[in-house]
Amino acid sequence: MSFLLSCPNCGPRDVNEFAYAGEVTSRPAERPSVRELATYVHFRRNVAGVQQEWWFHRFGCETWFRAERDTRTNAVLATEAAHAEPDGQAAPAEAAVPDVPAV
Amino acid sequence: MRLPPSPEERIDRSRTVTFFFEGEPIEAYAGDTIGSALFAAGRRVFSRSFKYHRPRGLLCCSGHCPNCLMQVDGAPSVRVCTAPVREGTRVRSQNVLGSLDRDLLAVVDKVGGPFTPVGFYYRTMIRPRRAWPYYERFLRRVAGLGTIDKHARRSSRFDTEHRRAEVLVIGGGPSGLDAARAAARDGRRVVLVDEGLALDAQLPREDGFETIAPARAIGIYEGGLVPVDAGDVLLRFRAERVVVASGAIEQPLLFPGNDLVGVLLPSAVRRLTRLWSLRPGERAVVITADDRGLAAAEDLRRAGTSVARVVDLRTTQPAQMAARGSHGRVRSVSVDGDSVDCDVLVMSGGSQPAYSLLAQAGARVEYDGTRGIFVPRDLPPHVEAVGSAAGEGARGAAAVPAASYRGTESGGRCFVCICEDVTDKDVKRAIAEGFDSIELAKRYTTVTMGPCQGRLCHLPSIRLYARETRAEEATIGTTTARPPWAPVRLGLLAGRGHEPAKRTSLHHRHKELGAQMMWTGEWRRPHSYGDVAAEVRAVHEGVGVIDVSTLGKLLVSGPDAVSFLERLYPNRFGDLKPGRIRYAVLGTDAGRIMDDGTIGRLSERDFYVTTTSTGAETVLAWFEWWNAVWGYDVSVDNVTGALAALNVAGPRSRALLARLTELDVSPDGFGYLDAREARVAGVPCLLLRIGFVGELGYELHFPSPYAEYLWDTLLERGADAGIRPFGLEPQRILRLEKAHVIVGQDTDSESNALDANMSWLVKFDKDDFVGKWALEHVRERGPRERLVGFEMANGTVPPEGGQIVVDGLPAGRVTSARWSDAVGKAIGLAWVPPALADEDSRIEIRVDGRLEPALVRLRPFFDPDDERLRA
Amino acid sequence: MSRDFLAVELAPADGFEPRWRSPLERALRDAPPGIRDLSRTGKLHVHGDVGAPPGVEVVRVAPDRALVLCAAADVERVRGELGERVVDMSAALAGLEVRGERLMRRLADLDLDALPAAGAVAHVPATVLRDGDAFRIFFPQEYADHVGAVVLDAAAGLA
Amino acid sequence: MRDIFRTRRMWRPRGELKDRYDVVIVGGGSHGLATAYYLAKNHGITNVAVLEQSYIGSGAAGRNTTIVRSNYRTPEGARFYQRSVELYERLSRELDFNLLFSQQGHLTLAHSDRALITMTERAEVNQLLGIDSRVVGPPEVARLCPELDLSHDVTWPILGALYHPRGGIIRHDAVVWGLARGADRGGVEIHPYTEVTGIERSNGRVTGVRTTRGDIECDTIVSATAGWSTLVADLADVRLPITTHILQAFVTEPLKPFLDVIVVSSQMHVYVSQTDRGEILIGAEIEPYTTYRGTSTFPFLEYSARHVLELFPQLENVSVLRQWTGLCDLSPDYSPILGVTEVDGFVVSAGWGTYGFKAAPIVGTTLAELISTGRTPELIAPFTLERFYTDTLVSELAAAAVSH
Repeated sequence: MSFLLSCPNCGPRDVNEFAYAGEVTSRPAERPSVRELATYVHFRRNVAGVQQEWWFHRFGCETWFRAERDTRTNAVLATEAAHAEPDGQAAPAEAAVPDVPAV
Repeated sequence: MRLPPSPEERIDRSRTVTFFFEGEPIEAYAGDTIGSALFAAGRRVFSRSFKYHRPRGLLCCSGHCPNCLMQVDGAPSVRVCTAPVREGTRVRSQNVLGSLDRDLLAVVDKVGGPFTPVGFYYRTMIRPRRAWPYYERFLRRVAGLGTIDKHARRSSRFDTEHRRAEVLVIGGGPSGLDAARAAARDGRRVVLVDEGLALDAQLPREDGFETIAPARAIGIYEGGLVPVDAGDVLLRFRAERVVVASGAIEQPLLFPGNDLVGVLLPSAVRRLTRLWSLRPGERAVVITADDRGLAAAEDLRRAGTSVARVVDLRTTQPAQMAARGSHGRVRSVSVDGDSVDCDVLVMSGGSQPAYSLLAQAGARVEYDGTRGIFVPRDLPPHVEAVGSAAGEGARGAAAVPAASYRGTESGGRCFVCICEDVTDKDVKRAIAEGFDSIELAKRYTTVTMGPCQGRLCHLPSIRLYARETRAEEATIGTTTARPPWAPVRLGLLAGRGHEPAKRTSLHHRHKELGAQMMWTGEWRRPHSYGDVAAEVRAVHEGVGVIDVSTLGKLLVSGPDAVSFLERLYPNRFGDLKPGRIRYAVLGTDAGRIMDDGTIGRLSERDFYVTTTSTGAETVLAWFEWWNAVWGYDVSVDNVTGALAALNVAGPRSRALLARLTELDVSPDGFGYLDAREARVAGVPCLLLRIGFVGELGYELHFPSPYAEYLWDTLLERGADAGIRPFGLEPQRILRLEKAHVIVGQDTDSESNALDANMSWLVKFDKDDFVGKWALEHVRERGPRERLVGFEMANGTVPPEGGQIVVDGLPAGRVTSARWSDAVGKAIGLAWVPPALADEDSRIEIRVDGRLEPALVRLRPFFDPDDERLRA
Repeated sequence: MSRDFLAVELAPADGFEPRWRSPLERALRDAPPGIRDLSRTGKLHVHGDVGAPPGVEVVRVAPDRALVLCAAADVERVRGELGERVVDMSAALAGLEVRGERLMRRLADLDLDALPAAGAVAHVPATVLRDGDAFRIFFPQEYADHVGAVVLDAAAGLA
Repeated sequence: MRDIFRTRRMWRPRGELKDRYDVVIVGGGSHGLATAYYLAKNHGITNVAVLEQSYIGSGAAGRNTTIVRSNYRTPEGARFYQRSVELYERLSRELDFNLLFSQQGHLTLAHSDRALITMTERAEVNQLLGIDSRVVGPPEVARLCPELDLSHDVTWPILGALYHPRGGIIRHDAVVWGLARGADRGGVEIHPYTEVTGIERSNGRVTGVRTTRGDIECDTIVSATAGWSTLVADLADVRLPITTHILQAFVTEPLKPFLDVIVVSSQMHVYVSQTDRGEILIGAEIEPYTTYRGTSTFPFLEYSARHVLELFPQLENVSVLRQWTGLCDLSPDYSPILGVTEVDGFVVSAGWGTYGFKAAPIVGTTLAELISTGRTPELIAPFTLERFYTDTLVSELAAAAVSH
């Protein structure tokens, strides 16, 4: 794809410079049941609309940031450098960083 | 035969160019296209149609239609009407059995024609089932157009260039030039690209903006990306604003015989007569819905073609109209029963804005009923349309009902789509069969799916469709315009084709030593140096050295380093003393194994983390990701390439090392799982006493620019000890003898540390670590499969990937297997059902279709008590 | 332990004379004029706020991270001056200089008017600096053969 | 033969919606239509409506790259797709409609010894289940596809391949039309341009659907909506572990056929076949980010072209004619989610990733059986939604780099 993402450090770049890591999810605060754990690990909202998501600027500054993107249009409404949430409210997804071909 | 010279003509009569058509030399003038030169040489049939093999001649002379596709210097389907002549070029016809003028497959038109209505192949050759493959083979023989040389290599040079423009103007006609000038006046950085097909107007080179021609925009993609085909260079433009001035495309009329050779669009007349001083024929009829046809009549007269009749559809509405031909060439036209002999028939159904680029960019396309054309609407931001591309001045044949003309004679076919040989009857039949949406009809009839990409058939087919379904064109919708705007060669898209590859600092040394190289992710590594068994033996008996520079290497530093690593890994690190090393496995919150490596503590707050060869970037990103959330005070640096790494292993490795360093390498001074910093042969090294290959050994990590020096020094100074470089294959055997796991080979995306027999490193008493909950659940429910060692009862080496079979069904799999000289057996690792995971359990492994017995082994096959490793 | 094992600039010791070799040495052997090997440049990763000691160039990659460039001989000194959170990346990154905007445009989809910047060059992650018509490119040294080949090939296409 | 010359309607024109159907199928693609067809044919259940938001076959069914094969990694998957291939082999005659199924063989190339291990595993599993599938070396690859570049001075030399002789391509539109005609003749109603906007429930079971053309009562709803699965499931408050991605493909100008076998390289994210029309059809991996925007991208063309020319350098001067995009719904283990959900009467066929089209007939027969008998057929029992809650995944992931 060739839509542009605005990296908080590097500015607008082709999406192929980044690794996508899914929706921002919530890690359980305490030990989850099997079902709760499965929900956290496997289930995403997959909205047709605006979602909060993780991106990693793989070919640039190598930092993580969050983007607000409309999945119907790929319009990126906002990007924001990741900030710490020590209580772990937002958690990395299960998937490893996918293999994206560079531009 | 050329007309007398004119000031307008594009040919240079003082310079001749010779090329070859079907092996025969053809003389042309500089400035000719292959098409104009062939026409000048008397050629009228330029191609044979896709399905019926009907003769086809020049139609548009603008690079739009499929009628002049030929093989040029081996490249299939070149539009010769716009391809400049070059000395020595070899041109051949395509899709012909015999010659263009006598194509044996034309029998399809005579015999097969009536027998091959739209969709016929869906209804035939269903029974008997065995007949279908033969029929299909025949179909595949006659399908397609051009041919390629099956054994050709890449031979052309294509480059890719990244460009930027504030304003990119596509199309150098009057509107495009105006737009470019205006934007340049506003101080914008403007680039104008033009296809150079508007051969009649020389594009002015102007100050104020850059002009690139001939160059064709491939599409307008997301993010303002407009790739441009500039011949042998792909220009990838990033534009802030794109102005589309792509003009309009002349449309054909639908009547029987509308595909005969000699039927021309006005642009063909204009170019043949004016640019190349050619007379299209002797006697012409013009049927037109706009002024273009009238202008063509004028061009014809000036070229000495008599114009027998002009039918202006704006004032005359004939009830009947048909062209009749012989041998595929137009001979007469009858209008309302009045037949006129002619060898040229100019048809002009108006012009349709060339909106494809705009539609691909996201514009909506709407039917304008008053003008009978589709116009672009709701353009996306930063994209605009000017001139006839926007609909200005463009006019279709609104008043002319599509395909309303029935010939008086039978047999004349009216083509809606000349690329795919689709007639009006085909479209009508499709509708009658229930293909009652335009997209379904397109898929069924294949209208618009041919080489013209709908340029000449989209509008007529929709108008015909509307008429037949008694619907308004505006309510029918359109078929989707798909990129690219014009066919673009794979070679140009591919560019130079370099794929990134990683090489260690010793790559060239390995090659010099005759190593067979293999891939490990992006890395190239030596498989072996030619004698696997000897390399294994060297490690067991003397000393060997392997390049392990591909290991990922991360420095994790900071006051929170311990907390950070303890939360990422199931292991504990708080009790790891500086100068000590621990094996560690990284997992996900689903409990799955992600990567493994060793973690050495350099100081209170500094850790040296190694990863698998393919894991460095992933693990680095993983670390950074979690810390983006946790916010620990640590920094992570990827020093993979900064450090080369060698594993010097074997009973004589200590003695060799002692010659090169002042470090105390005695068993007491430098024990198993210790880390030390010292100079080796003068190079500062981090030395790790670890033993993946199972013998006494040292990993030396040191600045990569000294890799060749240290490698050479080791080989030189170790020569008398019999040192041998060893590759990955011997390493695999050595580690398998120790039942050491390779993450990613012995484990997969579903494996967890407990089932993989690594429970000893999982510290459930820690508050939290990534994957803890999942592993707790795994512990509670018990294993579903287990990773175990096995030895074959009879010495056969099973295939890696081979199956453990229970009751005739797959029940587990072999992940590693080798013959071991040291053990004297075929050994391996496998995932087996828990019930078969005990020492001495008998399992059966499928080898070459037979079941071979094996025994489960839970301890290392070689040196089970690690005496050699810890020596 | 001190991380001295990352230090590239060595004095001969213990009777050994370690030989430094550039990762680009082979790849650029037949390089045309205008393409220079800069691999021996001193390169440091700095975390946190970065001052700028004399004689260094600072490329801020992220608010809390920078690539600092200096002469090879100055690495030790600069490392000392930049404080604790510094990693010597001199050996990790290869470097080369190319001349001409056109050549650079065949290597990277970067805005050449907005350098220095980090981005993909020849499909690998890199940091690019500009001095007039000259561009300095620093990238992981394990890609040296690849990047060298791409650069020479691109230059040949323009020759 | 007479049929060639007679113009017969394929299906009845769209009529008015009735107030009530026994079964409402959401999605007029290959799965929805197959389910409708087999409900009528095998079980006599004909009070069925297929609702399609656009024209039939407008989604994944009409955009896929038409490959049919059964050489999967897991026994569950291989067994399931094997049944599907068998059904496909009979389907032309059954539907009396030539689906142009061309079983010319399927070659998955190995460029590394790790890939060879995965292929061996697949071949061994396949052979145990009676599927013709085997690992072949470079000489055999050269015999099967002499046009491939087997030289060693390329980025990714070919070390071997997984060969699956019964793999092939089939005309995707014909499958849709044949099934639609069969369903229509069986009495099922097909309603194109009818979008579902709500799912009515009472006491934990479905009672009806709301559509843009009116409300319908029903006992069973089947969602067979490829990329839109989670949006439809959301209407029933059923969560699916699915993300939606685009998958792209392109065709070249038609060439005289020279390539009979299907060639797949997962390492290079590319697969190549030649259609009966002569076009070279090239597909890739899904894009890694989620999106519902089905626009084609240019980098896809670039890297696919680069990789195709590594395999087939002789295609250098062949031109790309048309590229397109479809939506895929991807499950965590790359296996489908098939059958009942926690809402009674809400049945899904989802999470197919890039494999859905291959499974159309077997999905149709098994879902029809499930609806008719109320029991989950054994063949699809491993693919329930519940498996994600019990951590009993059916992982095709290890073979996932090889998705076609």
